[in-house]
Amino acid sequence: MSVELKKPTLKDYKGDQPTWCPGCGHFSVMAGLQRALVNLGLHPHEVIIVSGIGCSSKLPEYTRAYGFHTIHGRALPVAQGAKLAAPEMHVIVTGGDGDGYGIGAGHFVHAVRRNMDITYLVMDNSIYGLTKGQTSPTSPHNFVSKTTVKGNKEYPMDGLSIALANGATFVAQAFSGDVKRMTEIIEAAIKHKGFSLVNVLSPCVTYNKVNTYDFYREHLVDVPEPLPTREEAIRVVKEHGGHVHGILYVEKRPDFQTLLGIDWKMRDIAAGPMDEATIREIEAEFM
Amino acid sequence: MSVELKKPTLKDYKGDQPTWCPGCGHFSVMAGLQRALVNLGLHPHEVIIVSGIGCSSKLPEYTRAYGFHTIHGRALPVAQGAKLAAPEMHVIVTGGDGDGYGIGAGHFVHAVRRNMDITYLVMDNSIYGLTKGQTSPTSPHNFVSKTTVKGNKEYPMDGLSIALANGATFVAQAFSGDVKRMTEIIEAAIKHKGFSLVNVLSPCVTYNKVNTYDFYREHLVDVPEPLPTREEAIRVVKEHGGHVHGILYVEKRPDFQTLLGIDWKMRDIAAGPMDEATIREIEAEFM
Amino acid sequence: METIRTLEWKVGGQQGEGIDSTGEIFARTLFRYGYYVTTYKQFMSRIKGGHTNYKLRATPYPTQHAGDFVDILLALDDETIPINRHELRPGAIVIQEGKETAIREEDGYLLAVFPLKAIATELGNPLAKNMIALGMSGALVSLPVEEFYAFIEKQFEKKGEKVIASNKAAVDKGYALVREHLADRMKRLEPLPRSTERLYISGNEATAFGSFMAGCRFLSAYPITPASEIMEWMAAHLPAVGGTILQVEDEIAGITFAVGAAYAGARAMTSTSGPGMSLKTEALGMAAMSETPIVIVDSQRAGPSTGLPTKHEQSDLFHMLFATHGEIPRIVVYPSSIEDAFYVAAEAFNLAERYQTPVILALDLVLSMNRTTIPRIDAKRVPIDRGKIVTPEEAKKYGEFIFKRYRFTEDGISPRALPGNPYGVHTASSNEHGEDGYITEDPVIRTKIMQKRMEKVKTARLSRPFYVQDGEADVMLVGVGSARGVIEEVARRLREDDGVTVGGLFIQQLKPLPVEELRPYLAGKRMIITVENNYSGQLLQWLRQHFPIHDRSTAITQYDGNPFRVTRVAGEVKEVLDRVRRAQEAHA
Amino acid sequence: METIRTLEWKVGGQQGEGIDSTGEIFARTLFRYGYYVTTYKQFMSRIKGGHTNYKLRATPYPTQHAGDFVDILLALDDETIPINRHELRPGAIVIQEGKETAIREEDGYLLAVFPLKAIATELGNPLAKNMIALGMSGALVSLPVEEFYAFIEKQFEKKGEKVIASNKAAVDKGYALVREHLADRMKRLEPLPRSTERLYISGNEATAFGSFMAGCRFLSAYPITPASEIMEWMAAHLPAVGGTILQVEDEIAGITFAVGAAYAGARAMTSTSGPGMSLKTEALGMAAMSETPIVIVDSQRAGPSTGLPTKHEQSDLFHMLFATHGEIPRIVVYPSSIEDAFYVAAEAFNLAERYQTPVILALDLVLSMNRTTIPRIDAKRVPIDRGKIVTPEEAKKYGEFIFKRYRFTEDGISPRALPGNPYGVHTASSNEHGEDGYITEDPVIRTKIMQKRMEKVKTARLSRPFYVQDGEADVMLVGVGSARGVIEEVARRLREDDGVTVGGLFIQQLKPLPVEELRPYLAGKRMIITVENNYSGQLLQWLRQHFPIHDRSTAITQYDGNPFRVTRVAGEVKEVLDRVRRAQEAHA
Ligand SMILES: Cc1ncc(C[n+]2csc(CCOP(=O)(O)OP(=O)(O)O)c2C)c(N)n1
Ligand SMILES: Cc1ncc(C[n+]2csc(CCOP(=O)(O)OP(=O)(O)O)c2C)c(N)n1
Ligand code: SF4
Ligand code: SF4
Ligand SMILES: [Mg+2]
Ligand SMILES: [Mg+2]
Repeated sequence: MSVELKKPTLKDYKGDQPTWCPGCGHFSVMAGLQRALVNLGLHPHEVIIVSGIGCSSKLPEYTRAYGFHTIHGRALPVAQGAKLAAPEMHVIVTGGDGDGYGIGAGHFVHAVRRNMDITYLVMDNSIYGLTKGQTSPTSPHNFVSKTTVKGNKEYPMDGLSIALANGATFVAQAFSGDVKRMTEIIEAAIKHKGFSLVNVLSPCVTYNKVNTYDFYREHLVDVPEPLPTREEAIRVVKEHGGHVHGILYVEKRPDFQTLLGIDWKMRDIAAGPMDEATIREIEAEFM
Repeated sequence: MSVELKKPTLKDYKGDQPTWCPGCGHFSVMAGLQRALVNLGLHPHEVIIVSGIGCSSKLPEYTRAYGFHTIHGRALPVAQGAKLAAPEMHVIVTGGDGDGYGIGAGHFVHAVRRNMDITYLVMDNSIYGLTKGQTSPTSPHNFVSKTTVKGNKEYPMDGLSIALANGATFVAQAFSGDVKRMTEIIEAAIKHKGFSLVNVLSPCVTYNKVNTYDFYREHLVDVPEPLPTREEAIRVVKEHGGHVHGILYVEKRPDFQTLLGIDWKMRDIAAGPMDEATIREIEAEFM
Repeated sequence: METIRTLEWKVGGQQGEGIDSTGEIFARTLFRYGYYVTTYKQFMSRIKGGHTNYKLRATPYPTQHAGDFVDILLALDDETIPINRHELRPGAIVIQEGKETAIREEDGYLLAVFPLKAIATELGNPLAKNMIALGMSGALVSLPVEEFYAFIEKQFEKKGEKVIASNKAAVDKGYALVREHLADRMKRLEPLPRSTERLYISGNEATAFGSFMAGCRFLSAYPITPASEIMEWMAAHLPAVGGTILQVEDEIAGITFAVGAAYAGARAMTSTSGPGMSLKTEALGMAAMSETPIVIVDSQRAGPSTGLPTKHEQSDLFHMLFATHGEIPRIVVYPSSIEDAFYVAAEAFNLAERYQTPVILALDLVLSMNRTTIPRIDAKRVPIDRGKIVTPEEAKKYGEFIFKRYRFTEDGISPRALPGNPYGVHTASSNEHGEDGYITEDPVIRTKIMQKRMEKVKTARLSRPFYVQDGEADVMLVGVGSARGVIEEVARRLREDDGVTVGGLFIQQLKPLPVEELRPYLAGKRMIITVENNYSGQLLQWLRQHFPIHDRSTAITQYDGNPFRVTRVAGEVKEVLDRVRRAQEAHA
Repeated sequence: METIRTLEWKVGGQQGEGIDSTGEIFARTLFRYGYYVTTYKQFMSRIKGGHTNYKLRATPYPTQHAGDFVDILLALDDETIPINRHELRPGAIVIQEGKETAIREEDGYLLAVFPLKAIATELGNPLAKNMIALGMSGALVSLPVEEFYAFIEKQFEKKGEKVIASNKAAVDKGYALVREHLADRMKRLEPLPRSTERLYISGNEATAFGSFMAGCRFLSAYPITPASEIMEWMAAHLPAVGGTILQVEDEIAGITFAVGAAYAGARAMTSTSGPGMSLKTEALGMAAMSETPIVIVDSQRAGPSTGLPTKHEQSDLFHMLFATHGEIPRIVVYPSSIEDAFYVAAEAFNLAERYQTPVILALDLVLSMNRTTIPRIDAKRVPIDRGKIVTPEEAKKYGEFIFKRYRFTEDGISPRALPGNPYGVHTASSNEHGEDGYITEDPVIRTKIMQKRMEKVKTARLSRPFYVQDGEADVMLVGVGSARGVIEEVARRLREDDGVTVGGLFIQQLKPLPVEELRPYLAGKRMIITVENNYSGQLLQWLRQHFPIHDRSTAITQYDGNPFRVTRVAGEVKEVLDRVRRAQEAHA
């Protein structure tokens, strides 16, 4: 069927009415993502947005596109499965720090090394928002919440450095207080052919009184250009306690599907029985 | 009860008869561990060895000590729970590359940042041994097995670099072909107060024809002293494609339980009802 | 002035606008005034915005049901009236926030509109509008204003005199408004003898407190509604007694940390709701196979999958009874009241250690989050029995190089040595094993140790495995958890309004089901009606597995996320009874 | 020379010593010789060492049971005789590896000892000792030696002439040894017409092949015994047709990758065994809630927990039927033969897409790993029905900005748009949602969409939801999966030996259970006996939930890791029948 494709606009991407708290950083992430998609000339039906569970993970409900609001921590595997079946779609994964670095940490490290051509936006507010403010994997050391009454004795998870250490081909950090820069970063991430991680510092105005807009405005250090090596990128991240802003590292390398190198036909399943020759060939193995 | 404590010997640590294939690298890991425990003057009843499932994970059955042969991928959380309840015990975790870096990857990254005083020996043979030779997370790129018929298109998991990137306080790599060195490394790991990771290259002689003893003898590069920074350690690991041998990095920092700083009384549960004063105090909250 | 002895009251508004704390203040005030107070909150899975409401029922007798009706409704947003109107009792008063003061009769209720925010702003504290509405509530039932003062003084103690004074002023203003505009509608809530022998507590709090009292000193869990409060309560209380909680990376870690701690000798638990419960399925089997005692709380919410995270349901019964591959000894208990939540939780730890197996403690959102009034706890009812843990002396007697952790014994329960015991060295295992814990594939040992594990729990019993009410009735209403509150009210209503006596059976021990003890109340009855908040009638199906009651049993179900209204259930029960009677007459 | 028409043969030895391939060569040779061959392997959860054995039964008719007895036993290690002796048929021949040639009668069998390794070494190929033993096996039943030659030529084609020659020489030597030492014990296995219309195939292979034929093009899984072969078969075959498998990081990824692929439009599956099945519990709910069609294979092994990884059991029924929090529409199918595994697997994909929900396909270790002889597959029996997938034209007609993915329809099944369809844009969700997929907490919509989801599968049926054999008998033996093979043989034995006819009921569709269709075979019978490899009689419990047959039903169970012996089951059935008869007489 021929489809008249007008240039996509922001209006095309308007989904359900957001229920986020006024001022929540997640609004900006959504704005940045939608703007990036429009800038790239992509239509909603060419995009799949997959999320887990959390305030952040409601994004696919609020952005019109093919979407899957999955379960807590499993956005990455669902997204990768979708990408494998439909390589022509642009697959974006969104979700929170709890979703991605807490319960989802195992999938995260494997997605990184698998290097499929998808983009992962972690909407990192260093808190469990939807469950009302518990400590998260990225909450600072000594952070106080209902579950760490005397302060968090764990050290925060360093998703950026882990990704760099485990072979990620695109690693960046954006900030909800700077939608323009975020849009550029997300655009670059989507254009990158391979797994791209964008950790977005996205303040929770209701439950996190430490990692606020002001806090980040004060602490963020600009990284104007990607750094030359992974080690250098890790060094810079560590040096600034993770408070960096920009595209940290990019490597060009064939993505997973290119390497698999098969003739993708997963969705075209003929409605009739298989051809005789194939059947006979397989049957011969059992004779 | 007073217990006469003779100096522990290797005999004290003899458990069930191993069923590993002759020549399996896991024999050496067990030898190195038992020797280290004896050298440290620890008795079997002062040690808990926790494992997952795999050829490697059978180690606690073959080493007499308190042990828990848990389920696939969950050795680390069981071990951490045990350590929290019984801080005076020495807790060692053993298991395979599949167990620890595959299904267990999420627990791994969190155990690293939690920095509890336990020692984790990954018996890494870059293969799923017990299930008969499938590709593992540490199998080389393009590795051929029944599940990667045309070669593994993922890039291997870099457990050492991930641990370094996520704040591990002791990171080392040993080799089953050098039990003496391994024993020293394991001893240092156990003595380290905090989370210690020892990745042991432990060839599977039955299913992995690439990562063999000879391969490692040829490729391993010695790291005689711990490196000064995490970034430097990661650089060295990456430079040699992971084929390094020695203690890579050590950081002194209070472990999790010290930071929690509570007066540990989890196991002494009085057989009678609680004292009235505590009850009344709590009841007052509900009045 | 009419004197009343019960009150049903509700406040509705937008989430994040203090609706909850408004309700709590009134509830606690009435509680201290001598009433049995039961409350129920309705809220949405979002943080700010969206309608929420808080229902309260004050009665001179204990109950577990927050009531079907509303006498006074505070409507602090526009959605409150449309959403809650059907609950208004004829003659109810609705106080609504609006532009201008206006009092008018609506269809079946009196609507009193006040510009609460403006009035509060005038008083110098726009945040105090809820306090004005509270004052009005108190005035409408002639509650002495000092009752509020006492509360305010305690609540805002740390915030200083100014805050206290401004809140008192707001309450006063509420009283004044009523006297000015609604004097003719005032009633008098009869003062009752005050009691210091009661607690006002939620099911989650009772569960946590009971666990604490039973010596639980370790809890590892992952946040999830409606279970998070258990972990948070424990986080606040455990450190003082040398215990700790850990918020871990996921629910699998939640249960496996607990297994590790229990293996090492702590009384350990994990708490979660449905999605987490599903994730714990594999490790549940490990706990049972390795004979490690842990307690797992499932505070049920509406499923399936993420479902309705803040809504009520009782739909995890099947999962709790049957989930995990292979076959394990498991004990599933389900307190039928908030008071029982305390004692059942405490007992769960004894059962776990006595039978060396996981105990699943079921709750449901209503049971977890509702608060009610219960007698102060009786510490004598919480003895601690750690089961067959052996001392070094005892272990030494066996003289074994490898301690037989899975020793065959008469009752199937093996002596258990804790790590550190010099004579108890052994390996616990999730693989099939012999007495020494080492892997075996021998079919004879396998059969024997499987029997040992499965049969050891057969005699396990809570002190109250079930409650019966009017057990001689030939129609029994059966329920678990918060359904007891509904059934009790339904039975009361049927007796009072229709002169019909129906029995009530509230099962607290679901597995092993005390089949023989239950038989008298199920086997020969004319009709068994389960009352359950799920689609499939899971409790009914479970009973049918044990009793061939298929042709004289049915389920009244509801699965819209809300708890039952007594009116609806009573109506359906009457219909069933009519059907049965007609069928019998047709036969005769 | 006696002519025989059936043969039961076994080879035992240490793991890692080629026992498996020795068995396979003989099995395939007899298969090509015209026999129906069924095999069963027993092995341990370790790689090298430990006893393993390979059982083979060759019959002139199809069967699913590898037989209770052994006519010829090759004992290639010292454990073979003690472990397998009880299976020896009177007059059996045991060929044992030993120091010196010696033939002697033992208690009930003939023991023939040969220094096989020495003889092989003499022949210049010590590895060929198993080939000598095979040659002896062939000679003992007068199999023309050319049968082996043909096989060897094909098998070792790539290894070159020398290897072929040395293997032939070893077989020849075996023939010579028999002629020299055992000539008087030789029999003649009657030649049967050869057929090119049969396959010799395992249940795992049949399942994979069936899935492949049904258009499954994506499989994500994690290795686990006994399911790994399904993934490995697909790994070898899918790329050629533009599909792929992915060995992922764990079983949760296994199912969630498949859900993603299915959402995007591929026919997708995951395969696992018990521990993995438990891990998939949460995501199973997501697949159902989001109405995403996937197929999940559970090849059961002995549990609980890690249990006995290489042993047989049927103990995940409860888990498959009931696990996951909340309530979901699920279809659970369980092929009752290796042939059915092919067709049921193929149909599972149609059911999944037609009903837009997960289908669980149960297997058990015996069904998965045994090989048997089945007719060549009939491609016409594998039509592909992708259900209500809409084209862009169809989707456009709705003219919706947000496509109503969960549209209410008469049959409860909603049109489904695949990503890329320009008019089908929507969000799938694990949260409760309205027709448009967006979150809703509205109780009316919730009730309605819950009913839609749960009721849509009510009419789902496999083409063969069950098989009945002698359905008019008043005693029915009921089984699932590999139990069918046992029950068929038991019925045959009872008929032939005792003149008793018992019925057989082999249920292939466990959920939704076709209750009305099954009623004639269960409701009014004198006795229902389930035959199941688990402790609790899970199938019996499931039937009791639907039929009040409690007082005339029982289960014959075995849970030692091994499949049933026909002899034992036949004996127990007779005991039950006796008990029933005595009870009836006592009543009369
Ligand atoms: C398996 C499971 N566990 C727990 C939950 C409860 N839960 C919902 S959202 C959430 C965490 C949200 O935190 P994050 O991912 O950081 O997102 P945010 O709300 O902060 O944007 C949790 C624990 C769940 N839905 N499922
Ligand atoms: C949940 C679960 N999934 C899968 C398995 C099957 N399994 C057993 S061992 C193993 C992998 C073993 O590999 P590794 O951990 O590297 O240990 P190795 O045998 O190589 O020493 C797997 C997948 C299992 N027992 N449980
Ligand atoms: S709770 Fe926090 S993360 Fe959630 S919507 Fe509100 S501000 Fe955003
Ligand atoms: S299969 Fe490999 S890992 Fe397992 S015991 Fe044998 S050599 Fe060791
Ligand atoms: Mg967050
Ligand atoms: Mg391995």
